Amino acid sequence: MKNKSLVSHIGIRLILMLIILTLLCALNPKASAAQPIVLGVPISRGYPDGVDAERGITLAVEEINAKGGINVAGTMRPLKLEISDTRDLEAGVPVAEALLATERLIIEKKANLIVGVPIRAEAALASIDVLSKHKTVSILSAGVLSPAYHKRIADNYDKYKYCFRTTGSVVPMIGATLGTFESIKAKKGFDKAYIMVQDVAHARAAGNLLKEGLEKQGWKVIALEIYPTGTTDFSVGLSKAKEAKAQVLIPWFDMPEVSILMKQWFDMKVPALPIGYIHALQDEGTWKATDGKVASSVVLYAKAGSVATKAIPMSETFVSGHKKKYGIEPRSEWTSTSYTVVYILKDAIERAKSLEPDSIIAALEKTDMMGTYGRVKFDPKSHQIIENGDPKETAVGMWAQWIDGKRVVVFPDKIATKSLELPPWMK
Amino acid sequence: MNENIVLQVKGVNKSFGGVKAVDNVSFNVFKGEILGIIGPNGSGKTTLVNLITGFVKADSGAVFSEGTKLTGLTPDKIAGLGIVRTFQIPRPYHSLSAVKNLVVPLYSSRIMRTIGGKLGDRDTVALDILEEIGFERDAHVPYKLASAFSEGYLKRLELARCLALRPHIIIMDELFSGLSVSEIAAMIPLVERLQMNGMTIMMVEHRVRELFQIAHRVMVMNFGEKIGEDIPEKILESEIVKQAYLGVT
Amino acid sequence: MNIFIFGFVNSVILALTASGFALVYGVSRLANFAHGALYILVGFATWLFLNRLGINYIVSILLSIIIVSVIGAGIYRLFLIRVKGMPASEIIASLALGIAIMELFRWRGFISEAYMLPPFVKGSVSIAGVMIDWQRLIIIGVGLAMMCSLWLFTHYTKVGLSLRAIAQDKHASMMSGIEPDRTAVISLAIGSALAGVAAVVILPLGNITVETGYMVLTNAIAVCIIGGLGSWAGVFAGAFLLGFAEILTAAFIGPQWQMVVVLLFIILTLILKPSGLLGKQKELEERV
Amino acid sequence: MDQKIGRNERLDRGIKVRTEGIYAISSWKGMAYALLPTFSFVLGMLILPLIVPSMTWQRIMTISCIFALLALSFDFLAHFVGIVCLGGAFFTGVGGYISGVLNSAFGLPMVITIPIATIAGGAICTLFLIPCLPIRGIYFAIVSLMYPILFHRVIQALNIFGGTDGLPGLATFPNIWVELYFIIPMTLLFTFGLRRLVNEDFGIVLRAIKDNDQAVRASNINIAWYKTKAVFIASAIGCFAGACLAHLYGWVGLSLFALDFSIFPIAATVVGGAGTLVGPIIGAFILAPLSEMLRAFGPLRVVFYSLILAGLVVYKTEGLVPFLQRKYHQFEHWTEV
Repeated sequence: MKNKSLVSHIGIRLILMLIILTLLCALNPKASAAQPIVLGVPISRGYPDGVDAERGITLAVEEINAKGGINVAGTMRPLKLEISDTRDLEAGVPVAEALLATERLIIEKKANLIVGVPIRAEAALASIDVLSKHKTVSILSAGVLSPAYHKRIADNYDKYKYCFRTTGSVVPMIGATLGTFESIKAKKGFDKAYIMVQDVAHARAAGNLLKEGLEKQGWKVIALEIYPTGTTDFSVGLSKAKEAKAQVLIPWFDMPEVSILMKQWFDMKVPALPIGYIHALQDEGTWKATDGKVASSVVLYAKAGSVATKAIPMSETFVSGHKKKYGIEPRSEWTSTSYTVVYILKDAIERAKSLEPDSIIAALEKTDMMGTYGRVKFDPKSHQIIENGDPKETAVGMWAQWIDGKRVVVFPDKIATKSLELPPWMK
Repeated sequence: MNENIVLQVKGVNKSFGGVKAVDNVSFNVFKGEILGIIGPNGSGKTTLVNLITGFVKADSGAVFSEGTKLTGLTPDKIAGLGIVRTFQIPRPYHSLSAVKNLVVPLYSSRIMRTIGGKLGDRDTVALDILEEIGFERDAHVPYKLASAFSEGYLKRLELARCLALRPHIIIMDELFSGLSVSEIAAMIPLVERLQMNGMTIMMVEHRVRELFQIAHRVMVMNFGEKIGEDIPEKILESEIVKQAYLGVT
Repeated sequence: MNIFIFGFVNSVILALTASGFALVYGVSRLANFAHGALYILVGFATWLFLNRLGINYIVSILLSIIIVSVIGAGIYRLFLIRVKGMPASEIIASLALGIAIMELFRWRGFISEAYMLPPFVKGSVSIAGVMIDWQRLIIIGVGLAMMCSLWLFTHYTKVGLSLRAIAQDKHASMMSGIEPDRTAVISLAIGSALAGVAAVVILPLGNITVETGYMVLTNAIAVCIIGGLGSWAGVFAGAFLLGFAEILTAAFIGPQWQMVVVLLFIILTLILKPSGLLGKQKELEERV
Repeated sequence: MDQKIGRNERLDRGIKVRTEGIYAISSWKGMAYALLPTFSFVLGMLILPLIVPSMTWQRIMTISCIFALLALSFDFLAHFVGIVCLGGAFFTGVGGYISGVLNSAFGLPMVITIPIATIAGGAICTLFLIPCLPIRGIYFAIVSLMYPILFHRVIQALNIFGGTDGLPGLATFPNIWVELYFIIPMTLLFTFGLRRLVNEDFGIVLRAIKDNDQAVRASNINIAWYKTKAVFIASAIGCFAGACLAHLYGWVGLSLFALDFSIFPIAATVVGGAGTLVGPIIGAFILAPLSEMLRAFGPLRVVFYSLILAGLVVYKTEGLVPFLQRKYHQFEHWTEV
């Protein structure tokens, strides 16, 4: 019998230790009240997109604090960063976790402003209610491309006016994308397209919009295939595209497994140019990792800036700053959007001359400044960033093509540094 | 089918992958008699009991009780018709006390249907049955957990579980095995009292001497076949039984 | 035509990933729900050896397979041995361990797409008009070789037979000198090594993500249940049935239904024929 | 040299009240002794929201209640009916979606959607789980683990109920106090309801089925029907938790089928003490705040409570409540031998 009691003693001590731990943490000391402006960042730190956003924000905050912080009605106040992990991108995690993280930032850490906001659409949509309930101004700067976000703000403006979005939405993105396809059709004479989207709300919306838009332009859309998140085999779709002699393959994925699609495309030598929103291929290291199998694929960035281009001066200072601090070029577009969002807040706070939500909202609605992805202006009704093709007028997306190891901007023409190239087996 | 045949088994057989456990067995059981079933180990006695009470599906043949066909029914439906059995190895509910062990059969639809829910407090009825079976009624014994009882008490609990269903046929699967002589001596009057109140009893036994004291008729099985069915005295002398049991040629 | 080829490849992949789980659960009746975690453990270990320590590819593969089989044996020796009899606690303990390992990788930051393993041989060849890359042909080769050697192992070697003996009747096999814990440790070690081999061959196709771990576990369970426990032919049949079902739904009904089919098959098999296609599971049905 | 040899002797507190059967408590002391543990547990649960420092801790309290309800339904099935159901997520998902859809599509108020979601959810979950009730072994556990993933994929593929975006903007509780003092009493109600049920005749039959289902079958009781009723009770509690969660955050989506809802309750049950029904509640109220505090470490949180779960299951500790019960009912003193 001796061994049994010993064993349960270990277990019991383990549990008693748990309880002491609980009591200890419950009385953690109040956050020290100082003068800094607290910037809350609820982001999914376990995912590449979250890490990008975090890097962009930290870089911007350091640069601003280096120059003395933000001038709020005369007094220079430094920015204090509070980051908490929402885990919202992980499949097996309930959204309640993400909302709890956001709420804790506001209540416990006394965050004046929220930046970044959960990346997954369903978590972000749910957090609108939480943020508005606490009357905290928030600017979404990573992920969440689904049109539902700003529609909800527009529908009941006075309840949800606290939320802004700078990542863009699928609808205008498709508008810009269709322009690109028009110029491809004109230059290369392609007319058969094969669309492959991920089974996620914004991707499905993008797929349908693309299909309509392309058919209006006279393209023949062979198929619109929807792949569940985590698919590891695209052979059927690719062979269908090959048989139907599609010249353009339009993938719309933001899951890491899409690299399988690119590898299979390269191995099966499918004579079609992959051009679409392939989030996983935006990483600088993709070329080395897939040892060149992504050659000549064209990747859409929701916002420009992560790849330096002369047409937008701020993108060059941003990319060099990022390279100096982290040793690599910015990965995805969420680094550049999150970097700029801190500057947008700085500009708004300085114009509003106070941290009071309503005056910041008024200032934000009148924002008009140059960011890393072009000119930043908000639509006063839906608090959505205005975007189309010209960096001088509005925010702008960016197409970068993988050409011998480097990402090169190819569209829109105003910021292109090189013209479009075709894969070797397609010439 | 004269009226006092309570259970009829016609040409039942069952084989487990090549081994013929029960081989074309037929017999009748009359109302109010004690029918003994004996036979060496592995002669298919327990399988026969399992067949009758529906725990095992028969390959062919049929079992009837007062016109209703039992083969094919689930064990709980057959118990609902009043044909109950005890298990060779007692199966009490270890985590429950003796009284609570009896609450389960008293909660069955048969009891609800025949006597209705107004049974008063099921515990008092359980205590009555336990007393009838020989558990002292004082505050201690009926409330001990079933896991704390000796083999004798467990066998009595099995019997009590059958009685709680107000059955008219009880099949006892080796009730006496594993009991001391004194416990068997105490058990025999119990069985006789049940038979006196009109209960039909089938007893599968190895303890032939004790069985022959109370059995009206005895059936002998060997290798799944029925090799004899007669009053105890005749069975003792018959050659086939000796040959089957003692292997004397 | 290409549906047949890619269906075949998909089935061999399923068979390979399930073989480790089938050996451990099917043969020696030990539920090792940490199978998915061991699969990606090998992937990340190989990546670390290759990129961080710069060891050459083949050596790093062997090293990580050895490590994972030691970990597999360790899981049994330290954890599962205490809950051997109770199937429910076995599942909960091994599932919890698997999740702990996988989430540990996520915490250490193994999350972006940069984690990929280079394929053994580059380039592709065209068979009957369908371009198929060498890596997939290697998978088919390794897969078939693996299944045959496992079949021979469990049927003709001493250790293999003792594995099956323990599963069928523990006490009888203990009588004939087979020590249950030792065989269980061996079976878990070999099972994990199988998961390792499968990982090293299949992962170069795509990249290593934590989600693949959960996916591999679901597929392995599906193959073992549908194919039936305890028989290698069952695992093979289950893998091919599922492999082609997935490809056919992707081709004709639509790729988004691909995942649903796998799970639907599990539930249908359990309802219609619990012991699976070729399983010899008798005690599943009621028996006194 | 007479070295004192002694041993630690454990004696029952000498109060008659402790025997298993019928007993009469005459003295106040005896009555207080018997009722103190239950009374302090109920009072503690009701007062806790008042003494908790900030609103987030109250919000964590409601989340712990949700997990406590799921742990309760797991413990009831596992310990009293002998069915290991790893489908916590299945209940929260179905319950959450029903109340979410009713509220957003038909605009029914919360007071109606939660009861409907509990009953209808319970019925649907039972309907899905009935086919694998008669099978022995771990198949029930595997199927209940697979169902949430299946529902997740089906809803995603059909793009119904708002697909991957889910249904935002549901009715929420007026304020935090209504939330707390609706869910905590309901949790207590379910806990003591189940404790009462388990000692009722119906509960006795369930426990008998767990002990020896063949014997129960031989006493004219249709096991399948009782198991179905037991699974219905457990899924109804789980669906109630799901419905409350949906209205807590005013949002319903695919992540209600998350694996956390299946694994966390089991960890809470094991920490709190399997088989005591009150244990899982206490276990949930320990683990939920703890895992919330480790939020800063990100995924390490999940590693933390999965290792706790694996460790406690493997070392077969009896859990907190049985330990406390033993300490409460016995005292040890050193005696010379």
